[in-house]
Amino acid sequence: MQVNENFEPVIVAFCCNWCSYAGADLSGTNRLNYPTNVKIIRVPCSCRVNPMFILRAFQKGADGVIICGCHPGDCHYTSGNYFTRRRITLLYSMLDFLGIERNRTRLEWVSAAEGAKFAATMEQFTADVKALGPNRRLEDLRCRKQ
Amino acid sequence: MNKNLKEQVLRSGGVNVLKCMRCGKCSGTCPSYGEMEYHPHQFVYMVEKGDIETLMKSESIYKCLTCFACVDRCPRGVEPAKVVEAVRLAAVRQQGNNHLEPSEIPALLDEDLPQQAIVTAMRKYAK
Amino acid sequence: METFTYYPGCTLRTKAKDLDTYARVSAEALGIKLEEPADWQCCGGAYTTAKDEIATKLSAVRVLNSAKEAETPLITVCSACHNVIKQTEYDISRDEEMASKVNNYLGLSEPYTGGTKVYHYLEMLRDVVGFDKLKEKVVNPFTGRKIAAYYGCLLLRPAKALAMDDPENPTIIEDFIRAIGGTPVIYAQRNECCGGYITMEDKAQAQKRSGAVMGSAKDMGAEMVITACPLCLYNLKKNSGSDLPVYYFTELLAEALGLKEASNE
Amino acid sequence: MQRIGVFVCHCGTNIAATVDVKAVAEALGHEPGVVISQDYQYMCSESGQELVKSAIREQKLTGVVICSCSPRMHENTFRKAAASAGLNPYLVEIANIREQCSWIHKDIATATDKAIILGKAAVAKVHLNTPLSSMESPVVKRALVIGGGIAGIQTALDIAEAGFDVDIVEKQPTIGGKMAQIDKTFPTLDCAACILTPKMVEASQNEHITIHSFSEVADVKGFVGNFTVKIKKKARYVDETKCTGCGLCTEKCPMKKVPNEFNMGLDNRSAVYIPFAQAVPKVATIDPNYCMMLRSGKCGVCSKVCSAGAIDYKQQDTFIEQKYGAIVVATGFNPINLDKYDEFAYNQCPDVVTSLELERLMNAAGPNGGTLLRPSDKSHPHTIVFVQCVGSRCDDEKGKPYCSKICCMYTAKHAMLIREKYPDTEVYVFYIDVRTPGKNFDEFYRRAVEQYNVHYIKGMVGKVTPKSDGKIDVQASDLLANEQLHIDADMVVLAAAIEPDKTARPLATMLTTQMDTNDFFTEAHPKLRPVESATAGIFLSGACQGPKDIPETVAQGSAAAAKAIGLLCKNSITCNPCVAHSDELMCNGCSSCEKVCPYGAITYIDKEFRMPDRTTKVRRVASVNPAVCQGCGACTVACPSGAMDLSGFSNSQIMAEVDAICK
Repeated sequence: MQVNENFEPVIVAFCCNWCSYAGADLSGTNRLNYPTNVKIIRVPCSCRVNPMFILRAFQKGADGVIICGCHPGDCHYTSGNYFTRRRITLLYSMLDFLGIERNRTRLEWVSAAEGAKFAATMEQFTADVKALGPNRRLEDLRCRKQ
Repeated sequence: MNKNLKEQVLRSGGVNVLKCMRCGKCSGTCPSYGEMEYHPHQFVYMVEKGDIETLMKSESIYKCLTCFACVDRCPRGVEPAKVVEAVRLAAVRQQGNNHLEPSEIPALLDEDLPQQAIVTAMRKYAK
Repeated sequence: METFTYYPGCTLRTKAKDLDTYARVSAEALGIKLEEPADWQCCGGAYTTAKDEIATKLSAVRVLNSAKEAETPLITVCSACHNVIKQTEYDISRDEEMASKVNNYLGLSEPYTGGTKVYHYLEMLRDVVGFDKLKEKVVNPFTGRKIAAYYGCLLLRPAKALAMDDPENPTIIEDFIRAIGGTPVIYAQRNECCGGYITMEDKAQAQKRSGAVMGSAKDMGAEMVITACPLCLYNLKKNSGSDLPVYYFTELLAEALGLKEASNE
Repeated sequence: MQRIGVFVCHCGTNIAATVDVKAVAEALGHEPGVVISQDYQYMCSESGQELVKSAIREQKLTGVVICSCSPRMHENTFRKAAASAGLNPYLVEIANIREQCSWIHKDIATATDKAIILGKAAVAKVHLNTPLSSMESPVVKRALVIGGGIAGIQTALDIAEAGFDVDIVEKQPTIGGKMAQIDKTFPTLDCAACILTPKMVEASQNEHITIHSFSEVADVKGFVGNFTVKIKKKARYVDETKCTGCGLCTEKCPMKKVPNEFNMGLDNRSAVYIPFAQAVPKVATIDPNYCMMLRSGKCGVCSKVCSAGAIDYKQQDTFIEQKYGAIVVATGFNPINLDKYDEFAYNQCPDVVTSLELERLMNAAGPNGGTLLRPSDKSHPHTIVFVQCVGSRCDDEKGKPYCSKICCMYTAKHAMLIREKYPDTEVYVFYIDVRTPGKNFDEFYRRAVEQYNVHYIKGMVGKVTPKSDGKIDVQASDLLANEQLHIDADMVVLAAAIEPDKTARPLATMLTTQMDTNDFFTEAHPKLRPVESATAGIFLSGACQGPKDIPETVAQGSAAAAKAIGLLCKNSITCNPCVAHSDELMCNGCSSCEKVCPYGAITYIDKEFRMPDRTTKVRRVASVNPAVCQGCGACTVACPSGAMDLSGFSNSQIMAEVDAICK
């Protein structure tokens, strides 16, 4: 597979307020570099992420979407991340059914203490999405900004 | 310190010697302690330091019974017996360094000795 | 009748015929069919834990594979074989690198990556026959006899791979002793190495270790010691300097089941 | 028409060094609705805030975007500033261009681009922000303390001191916990009972304190300031109000062979029992597992001898329900089970004991009346070996990964007490490290070595072999002498690791508080909020949060009380306004949202709706209790009809951010 070196993917990261957003802050505090492609949207809990948001991001031209939540058992709201896990599993089935690469969507558990993991995860995910190339199948060309 | 040797021993032993907290329980439980010049905890520490040639030259490597008492009782999961074995292998794999030659065996036999003892010895002391 | 692939190992064919013979007659009486594969080889006696030792593990993988092909569990009675085979099974089912190297050597029709259930004869008595069932079949109970179980190192450790019993407080042989009507003697050295491994290298050490084991058993009032390992038996008898008799557990089993005389005819 | 102000902070050079702040302000100034876009050196400073405030007033702003550090840092600061200038605080959005931009990137051009996109997303979101107002929720002026050990007692006494009612729930028949079992305390060697029992009495006599002994928390509902707790009072077959604690029943009870848990099973008690002489409440309890009357209906001796008529064989478990404003968890610890470590022969030899068992063996109220005798043959031990770190500091498969913290000190105490009382007894302590970071702690340990001649040996015991003559062979390594020792001991004492009580995990689930992998409760912040859990209104006291000695436990107990008092002092508390709400016209009453709500905040009501044809129709629709909702948003995704939405993080707001980022 050919990787376009100049391709800079657009990556949307949904981070829960209690663990992963704090983990992202921590990687900043520790000055751990990760690609600028990643832009974070803060949500109270990973279970706030409606699969619709993910599809919307792809429609609008995102090349990758990553959802980060607290580790299983550590959810601030007790069970939110379990819902997320099930919903994303279902979303994968739907993406498979539609023929969309499931590797463009990822779910990761990052705690507030895992700044290094957050940075490493974003680094890896950006590299993976880069290898996949631009998202063409789901992008709605009418949405593309000229 | 021989870095290659250390790397070889760590790779072949598959042990993370850095997990050791220096409690000495391996040496406290070792049934061969009295026969060894270097004791299980020293094997772990000396491999960590990279001082492996000293261990390879010592008779201690042939005194370990591989009974795994240190492996099962180590609080940190260090597995010292595997370190000893890795060092021993590093020694017997050197050219002409077999600790036991087949020609020596007949002299060591007695009528009841199970051949299990012979195959075990060959496996442990020779390449 | 449950069928097992039976791996006797080298020593059971020669110096430890008792261990083998009594195991076979007893199994038959207990409704267990032991089928020996045609082309087994010696397991090597000691498991090499080194990650870069592949050739020494092949014969164990071969026998594991023949049990897999026969679609039966694998059973061993010699502690050393058991230890080697269980450790091999443990590692090959977890260590992909080892599995791929082993299979490159062996070139089996289908690669072996673990899956054979490995039993020690004692585990078969416990988990398949059941000690309660065994007790019912005993005709010559060892009533009042104080019997010390000697596990040694091979039956129990490394506990992760062997997974037979609690390595520090095992009960399987004691339960066996109770099933054949005897009284088990608990002594702390029962799970310490007898030094048999080193008997060719350092007789003095083997004497010291076996002496400690037998001394501890006698000290706690044992009349006899039983074991599953030919090397332990040899070492405890020959090197310990103790007058306590040492037997294979299968010999007591056959005697309890009333099969000992018959099998010696 | 929106009038939005954008304020870009330099944060000294923290942001400005990697992000061209002027370019960011310039770019965001062209966004729709933005009427003012400024940058400033320190936006969070007094003058920076003034800049925001005056802009709100002069420009009549309807929304504010601050491009600065993480909202976790200063969101509140800017919300307050906005509120003081007359703008609803929830019309402020933060774009995190420090932690999530300037600090992680090095290239100015790309970092500036990213900062602009983050700013645009915040502007897009603030367009859709709505003014939110916090609800006030009343605070029930009563606290619950779960666990009646020294931690719980201290917390309860301090809360009561402030004049608030407080209930202690203790699962054992008496309060006192582990400290009641301890003989002497380090480093002062004062008698534990002498300092604990007065506190127990004080707790029982305090008019503000109610003790529910032999009780358990069965259910917890509600939220900070307004918890509803169901307490199960287990049947003790004795009427607490009638029993005088005379103890006649325990004397006459014919069933005397019950292992006495207070003495760690080292002696026996009767089936009807009072755990120890100073028990609070001093009330008998019948053990249904051993009582012959309860098991077979034959006996009834205790009932006959009780002049108060307190025995009630028909007693049942009862439940009480009570409302609390604050809950303090003080569930404490237990030594671990030692089955996995039988190389030390704990299961094989009665003379191998745990440290807590040794406390009882040495205690005047213990099985031997305070004379240290071997459990096996009641003989006086002449050689005692202590083994440290049994099950502590292990890798995860072997035991507990943490240091149990108290063992070094109590072992020094035991060693010293034994040498003091029985100078003919040799004491060996095998240690890996001696950890004594505490006031007068190292001095104490040195005294054991120098003054009492306790043999401290660096090394670990590897094998303990009981022998037929009653001696115990202890095989160990002496690392400094580089030799393997064999000690002919009479007793071996194991410093077993401590672990949180088994009741802690189900309790954490009920309380929706977090625990670490070792089942210790997690504090809200490891340094700055050590006695609060992350769940508002739940506080932590004592060893349930991590291993602690008595002084630390008491300090934390008082700290937890102070936090609880701080909450109980308030008449009401402000709730988070970012909660879910349902559009009744879209709701089809399917119950999907109710099923996923972890707080039970959603109920269904039958509501009358006017239909287009002027008829009315009663429909079942979801209704969110904003005081109970914590704002996780699980329901918003579960809702199939899109009726459920979350204030502050609405579907349209998040989509607007997505759009802004993807453009």
